[in-house]
Amino acid sequence: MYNKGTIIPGLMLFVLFVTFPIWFNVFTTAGELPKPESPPGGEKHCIASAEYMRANHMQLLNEWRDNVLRDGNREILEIDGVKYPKGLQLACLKCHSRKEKFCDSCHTYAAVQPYCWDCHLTPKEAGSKEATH
Amino acid sequence: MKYAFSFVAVLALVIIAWLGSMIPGLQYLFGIAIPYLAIMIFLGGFIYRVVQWAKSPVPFSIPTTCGQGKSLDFIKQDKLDCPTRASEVAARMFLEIFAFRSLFRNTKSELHEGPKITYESSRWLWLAALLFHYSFLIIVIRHMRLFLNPVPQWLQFLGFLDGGAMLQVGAPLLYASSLGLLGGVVFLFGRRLVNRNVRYISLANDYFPLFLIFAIAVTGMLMRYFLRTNIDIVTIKELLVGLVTLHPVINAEIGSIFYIHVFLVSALLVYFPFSKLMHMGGVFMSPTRNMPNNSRAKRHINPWNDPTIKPHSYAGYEDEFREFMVDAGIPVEKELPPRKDEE
Amino acid sequence: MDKQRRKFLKIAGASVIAGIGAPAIIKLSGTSAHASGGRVVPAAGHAPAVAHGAHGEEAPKGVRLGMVIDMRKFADKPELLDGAISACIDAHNIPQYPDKKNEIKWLWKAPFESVFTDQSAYHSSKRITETDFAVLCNHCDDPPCVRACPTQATFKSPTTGIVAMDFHRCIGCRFCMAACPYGARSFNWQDPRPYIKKYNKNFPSRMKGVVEKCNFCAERLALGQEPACVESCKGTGAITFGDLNDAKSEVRAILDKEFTIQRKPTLGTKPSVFYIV
Amino acid sequence: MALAKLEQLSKSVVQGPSLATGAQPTKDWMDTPAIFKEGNFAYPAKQEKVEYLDSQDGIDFPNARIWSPDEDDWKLPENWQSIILKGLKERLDKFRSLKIFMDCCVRCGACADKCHFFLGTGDPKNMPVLRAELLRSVYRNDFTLAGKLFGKMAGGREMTVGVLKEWFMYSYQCTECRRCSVFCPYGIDTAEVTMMIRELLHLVGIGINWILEPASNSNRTGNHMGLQPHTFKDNVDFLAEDVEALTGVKINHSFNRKGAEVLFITPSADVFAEPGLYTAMGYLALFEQIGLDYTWSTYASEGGNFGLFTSNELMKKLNAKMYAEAKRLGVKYIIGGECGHMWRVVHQYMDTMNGPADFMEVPKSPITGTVFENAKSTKMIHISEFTADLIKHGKIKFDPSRNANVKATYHDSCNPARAMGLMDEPRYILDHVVPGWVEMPENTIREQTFCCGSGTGLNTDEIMELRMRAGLPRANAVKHVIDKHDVNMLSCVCAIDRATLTSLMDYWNPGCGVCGISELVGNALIMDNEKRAMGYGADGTESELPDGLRTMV
Amino acid sequence: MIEKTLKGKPAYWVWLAFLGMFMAVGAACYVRQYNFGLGMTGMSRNVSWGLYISQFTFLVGVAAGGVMLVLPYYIHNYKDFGRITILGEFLAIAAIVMCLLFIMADLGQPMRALNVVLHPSPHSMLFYDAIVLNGYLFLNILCGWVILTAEKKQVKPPKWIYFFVYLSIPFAVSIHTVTAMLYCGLPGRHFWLSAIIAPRFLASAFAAGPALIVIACLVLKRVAGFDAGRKAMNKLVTIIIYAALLNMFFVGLEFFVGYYSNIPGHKHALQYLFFGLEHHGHVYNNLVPFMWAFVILAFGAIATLATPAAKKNDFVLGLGCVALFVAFWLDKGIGFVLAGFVPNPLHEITEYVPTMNELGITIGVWATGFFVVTVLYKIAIGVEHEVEEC
Repeated sequence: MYNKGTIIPGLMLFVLFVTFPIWFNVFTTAGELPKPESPPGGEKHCIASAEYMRANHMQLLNEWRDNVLRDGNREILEIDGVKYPKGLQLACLKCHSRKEKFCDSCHTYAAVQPYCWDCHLTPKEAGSKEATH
Repeated sequence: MKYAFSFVAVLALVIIAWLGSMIPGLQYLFGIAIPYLAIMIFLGGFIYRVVQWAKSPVPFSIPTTCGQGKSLDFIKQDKLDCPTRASEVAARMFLEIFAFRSLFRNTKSELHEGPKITYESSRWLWLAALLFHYSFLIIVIRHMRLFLNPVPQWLQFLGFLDGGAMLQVGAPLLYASSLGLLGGVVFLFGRRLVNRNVRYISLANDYFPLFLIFAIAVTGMLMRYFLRTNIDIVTIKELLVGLVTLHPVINAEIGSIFYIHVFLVSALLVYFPFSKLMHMGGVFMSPTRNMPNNSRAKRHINPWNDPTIKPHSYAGYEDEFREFMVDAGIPVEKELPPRKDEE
Repeated sequence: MDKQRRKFLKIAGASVIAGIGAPAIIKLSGTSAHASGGRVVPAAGHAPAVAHGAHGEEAPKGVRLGMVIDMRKFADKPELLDGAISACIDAHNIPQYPDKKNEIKWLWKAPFESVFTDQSAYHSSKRITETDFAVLCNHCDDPPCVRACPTQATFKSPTTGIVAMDFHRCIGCRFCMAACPYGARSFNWQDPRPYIKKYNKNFPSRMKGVVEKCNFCAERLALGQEPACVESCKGTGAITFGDLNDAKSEVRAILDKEFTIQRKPTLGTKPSVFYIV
Repeated sequence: MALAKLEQLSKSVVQGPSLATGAQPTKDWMDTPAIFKEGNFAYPAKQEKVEYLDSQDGIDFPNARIWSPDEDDWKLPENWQSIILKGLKERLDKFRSLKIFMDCCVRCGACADKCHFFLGTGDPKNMPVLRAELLRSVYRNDFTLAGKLFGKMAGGREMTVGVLKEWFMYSYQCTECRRCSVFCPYGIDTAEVTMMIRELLHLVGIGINWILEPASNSNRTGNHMGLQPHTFKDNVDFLAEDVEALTGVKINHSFNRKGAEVLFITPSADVFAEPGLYTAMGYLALFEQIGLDYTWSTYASEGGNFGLFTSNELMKKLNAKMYAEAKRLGVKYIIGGECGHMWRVVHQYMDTMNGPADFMEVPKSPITGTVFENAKSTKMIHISEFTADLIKHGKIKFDPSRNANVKATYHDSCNPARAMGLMDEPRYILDHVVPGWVEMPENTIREQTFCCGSGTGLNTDEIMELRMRAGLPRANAVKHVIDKHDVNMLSCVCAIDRATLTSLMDYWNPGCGVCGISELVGNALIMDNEKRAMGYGADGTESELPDGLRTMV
Repeated sequence: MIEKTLKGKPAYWVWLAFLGMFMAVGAACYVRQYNFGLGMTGMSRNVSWGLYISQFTFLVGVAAGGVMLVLPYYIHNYKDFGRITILGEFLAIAAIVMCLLFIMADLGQPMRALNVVLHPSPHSMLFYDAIVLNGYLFLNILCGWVILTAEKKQVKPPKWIYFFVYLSIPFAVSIHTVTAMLYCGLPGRHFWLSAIIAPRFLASAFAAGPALIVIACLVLKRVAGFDAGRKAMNKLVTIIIYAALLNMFFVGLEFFVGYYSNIPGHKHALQYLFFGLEHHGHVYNNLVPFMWAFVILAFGAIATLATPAAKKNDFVLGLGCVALFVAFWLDKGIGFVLAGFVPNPLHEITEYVPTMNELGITIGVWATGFFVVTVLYKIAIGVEHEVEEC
């Protein structure tokens, strides 16, 4: 083999780059699997199955958003006797009242930064300015 | 019909993964075993190919000089196109690899009546190639968020730049790089069909990677935006982090589209070292680009130089022509033997 | 059921969802003209309402929510308007900036000469010149802001006639602000949250870079409540809210009875807010 | 075959159905055989020349025989396939460039319309990528996993006589000019591929006479022309006399003189054929004026090296004479004349093959004292470097008006431009020796220069139409400046160019001459004690002869 | 041809670096604005468009001005414009790039800009503006590039390109007409609600655009050895004078309508611009000096350009054109947009003063425009030189 001096370091760099995730996870304290907190209020049912919500909640919220804002379709869903007005703040956060322990746990894990929170208030935020008045 | 064959081949891969992933138990094959195998073949194959290349020496210094070389003080050297120092070579290689500088020079020739031949700059290929490769790179890096836990800050920022900063479209957000990759692949494929010259030289193994990468991009986008049944990013990341920490687990049902995507990527990884895709490694090792043009100033060594090859010797030459040389007054090493009649 | 709902049902499994569609009622105060079902139903079956002669409008179609503001009541009790404004602010998480530059206003006060720039205040009574008028989006029947918007982020709701904003789609070009002849629109020049005094946890705030304005409390209407300002003036008759296209509605009854004026009627925007001066 | 009339060829190039003019071939290239007709191939090497070369130490030219490309049976040795495959294997192991170039091509097509052969003939296999594919298809079939598994689907193809014939046809329709390499994103150099194919063909006794005969001449007599020492000397002497007749200055030159400071080597064409002669006269005048202590050699009387077009071993053997002679004569360094492929060999191969030349000194101009650091290992400098340095230091004086009847343009010869980086030195000289000169269009000069169309031993008359077609891009660029600026002289620094461009100009641009830079130097040079020959112009007034060095012959 | 931008004299690089510095400042300012919001600017609830949109409006005119070369050259076969038509087309490209950058800078949610395409709104003038601006940009790039390429190859341009050349003429008119329609279709903004806006925009565009081209030619003559020819210059000056006079005439008409009709709404903005507007005892007159400078410079420039000296003396010619360009910039690039917001719909007055950050972005965009035009002109001049020399 010729030009070992450049080719071997080059190959090593390449292998390091490709295997970056392996040694990254070796040298960092790998984070835990996210455990989204169940609703503190003990609610057991959501508007759809957990599997469905995990995969599709963002699209459902988008759909709701258009329903509510654009189509004026603000029907309140009633499922198993529980009423759910369409809306992130109105429906989801009522049960999942701790965004930090619910939404964020997975979003952080998967490095997703939804811009929902630019407008929508978490119960914690909402609470922060309730007491002052 | 070379592209039809490649298309069918990719389609077959999709169907294999689709059907396979639906057979209970085979998820482990498609989600764990094949990816492991693929990455090992990729790395092993890549190293093997590079080492194979490296086993052959570069016997001669053959840089393509694309500018004025270093000579006299008052002649300005083109340090990028005719480098003499290692740093200049590095700069040339950097621009070659990261800016596709040679392709930037591309021209298009036309024959006109006369005859008259004209040349115009033609940079669509350069642009599309940049778009394609950089989109691909960004996509690969971006996927690291699914392998790294915790996700480093810079990676999150990249995701933000790619997904949110440019276009806030849809949920989940549309990535600019997805569009870039698709656009690039479609252009490169269209070019193979439309450009006469390229169409004629294209082989099935030129179409295959294009279809494969197209299929990878499309399945990825389908999975992200449309076919979300059983696509829970947490489960998927759990599997992928498991893969890189060598404790792979599949804890929940994952949609077929994921297995198809992963299988296609595995196919690409396996295909890579044994195909023209190795240009990724080869571009670093092309002797016409990575050598300094200093062969008169510094002797380049050829390991198999054969010292036994000697010139037709001067002695032999003089022996043959000595008489004429002496007659013509050309100095000789050995004088002519005294002529017989003079004896 | 609309298509998306059906899709949703299909995905989630019908068994999970039961008894939908019950209680979303828009109950407009005093009337129940269209208070059934899950949505605001056009006032079908009613005889075409008498054209609001003075303003020469076309024969109405569908619902057109509107408002009559009786300034006489506010003149008598100025704190009533303050209450309405603060109810509005509380309901919608409207930030309160110290400087005029950044102001976000949905419902606010302004003098007669500012509100009715086409009317002369020359030698008007003190009651006119010294009373603060309530100003808000006119929810025009032919809104220039909707015409101007390049993304349909502001649009006229086909079911209620409300000129609504979709904050998610607004690109912040502020064309609507230039187009609105009533100065009813505000822009979020910065993140409003630090300036929101009190949060209504059932309503979002806005992000920087989008335009906002009065929405006739569409979110409250959906729950069968009255707009916040209307509710805060309840019983005084200062603000009457209802369907302008419904001949039997309370607003129409007042409009039939009283002399009302609209802001800048010459511009042809057909405001849905009427004032009794 | 008679050469087509200009009008016919002009039409054919632009309108003839070819890939370059927009006709898409219906048949796949793998299914299109090479068909040989009189006129589209160079004659095969004479048996005795091949046998002579085979008899020399260190080089192999087996399978000498009488054969002809236009016959079906090429009389190949029995085991020709295994010879070729073994040869390919050997070369893959010896040349990393070959491996890389076989593996990395993505067939992007950037090279396609860069080749002068493709532009002139429109033959798809003259696209550099496809020319390389001729070899690559065999490589893939026999040396790669994908090819072994998938064969034709992976672009592989078996080594057949048909393939061999294609190799012969298209490796001799490539002048190894490297223009494609400039544009290739991986720097794939078709010249390297062509060299390998030609080497492989020689293994089975396939070569052309126009290369092997000069090569064998060069080996035996020292130069391509086969000039024996006394003839060579006589020719130079004649040129010296001509210079004296023109300038009135006696030229002092010597041959095989031991102890000279400098050995001067130039392509033998310069002392033998027009218009190279005038360039040689330019050297003589220049060296005389500056009083250079130099000698010619009859043993190393050839700068050119047809081994470059044949095989590595032959190249090395022929080239070795230069250092051998320098050592024998005990010179301090070597100056090389104007030549293209000679300089590719000197610049990129000589030191590696036959160095180190530690018996010489780093070249240092005795006139200006400039040390040529760029040649400190090879110890050989280009006449243009040497002359430019003299001009820069004001050591020679010119009267550019002596070149008043010359309106020049400059042709970058492929090898100095793309394998050496010699571009601005000749231009610098031109700036000083002619009253004015112009550049050809920018896509046809410097690193993008077009080949004369007849390099690498293809300047043989039996393929004249092919040469004229291949030279068209160059000729066309010259025509552009002729039309626009009344150019009448195409200057260059290459002996093959001086020969081939003359034919090319006579065909495409009659009236345009070809010259070496040193000819223009000699013309304009003001010599000490000179007494220029005078003549009478059309108006009867006496003046210096307008044609300079050319007048006398 | 892009490669021509990579080789140049030191002065070229120094100039580009100089511009690059401002571009960097602009970019830094933009990052601040992006993070904080448009509150970084001097704009307010009442003056909701400021420097960005007014620069945009003016630059649309500069872009449209290029048609004053295209039209005579391609339709009337006026050969003297042969050498400079490409300059007009390339100037248009740079101007539109600046327009688009200013619009992006002005958006509250720039990352949603694509919504204009995703949710097309045929009733919005901004939608049409997006179409015609991008269309005109595309047409100029296409036509400029194809024709310059043909020139470089020294062959006739392909015939199909003339379709696009002719198409670019109505597009040039439409970019400025549609931009005028952004304003003149808004009820309740009296100053803008005038049918003369579009013609006035076009008139000022056809003066300011060519004036900039004349300036560019004079600069190129000094730094790049490119001579556009006196005849072409003089023809351009004639066009400029007529267009400038028309613009001044239209401005005068606005005064007539406002003051003769004596309708307050029609007078307010003019009053505010030229004399100061009194409201609740305070006189608002921020823009008065600018507007008088506009009037003086405009008439001064017209007079200067009309003198015989302008036909002979480059300095006088340049002075006249610079004065005219500045004058119309003051008019359209400052006064027109800002005055539309005074008084506001509630007849209150808020004055607008740009912030430093806003100025930084504005200068950055202008520098980008100059950068683009420099680079494009480098290509065009390079090709012209190449064609002449070899």
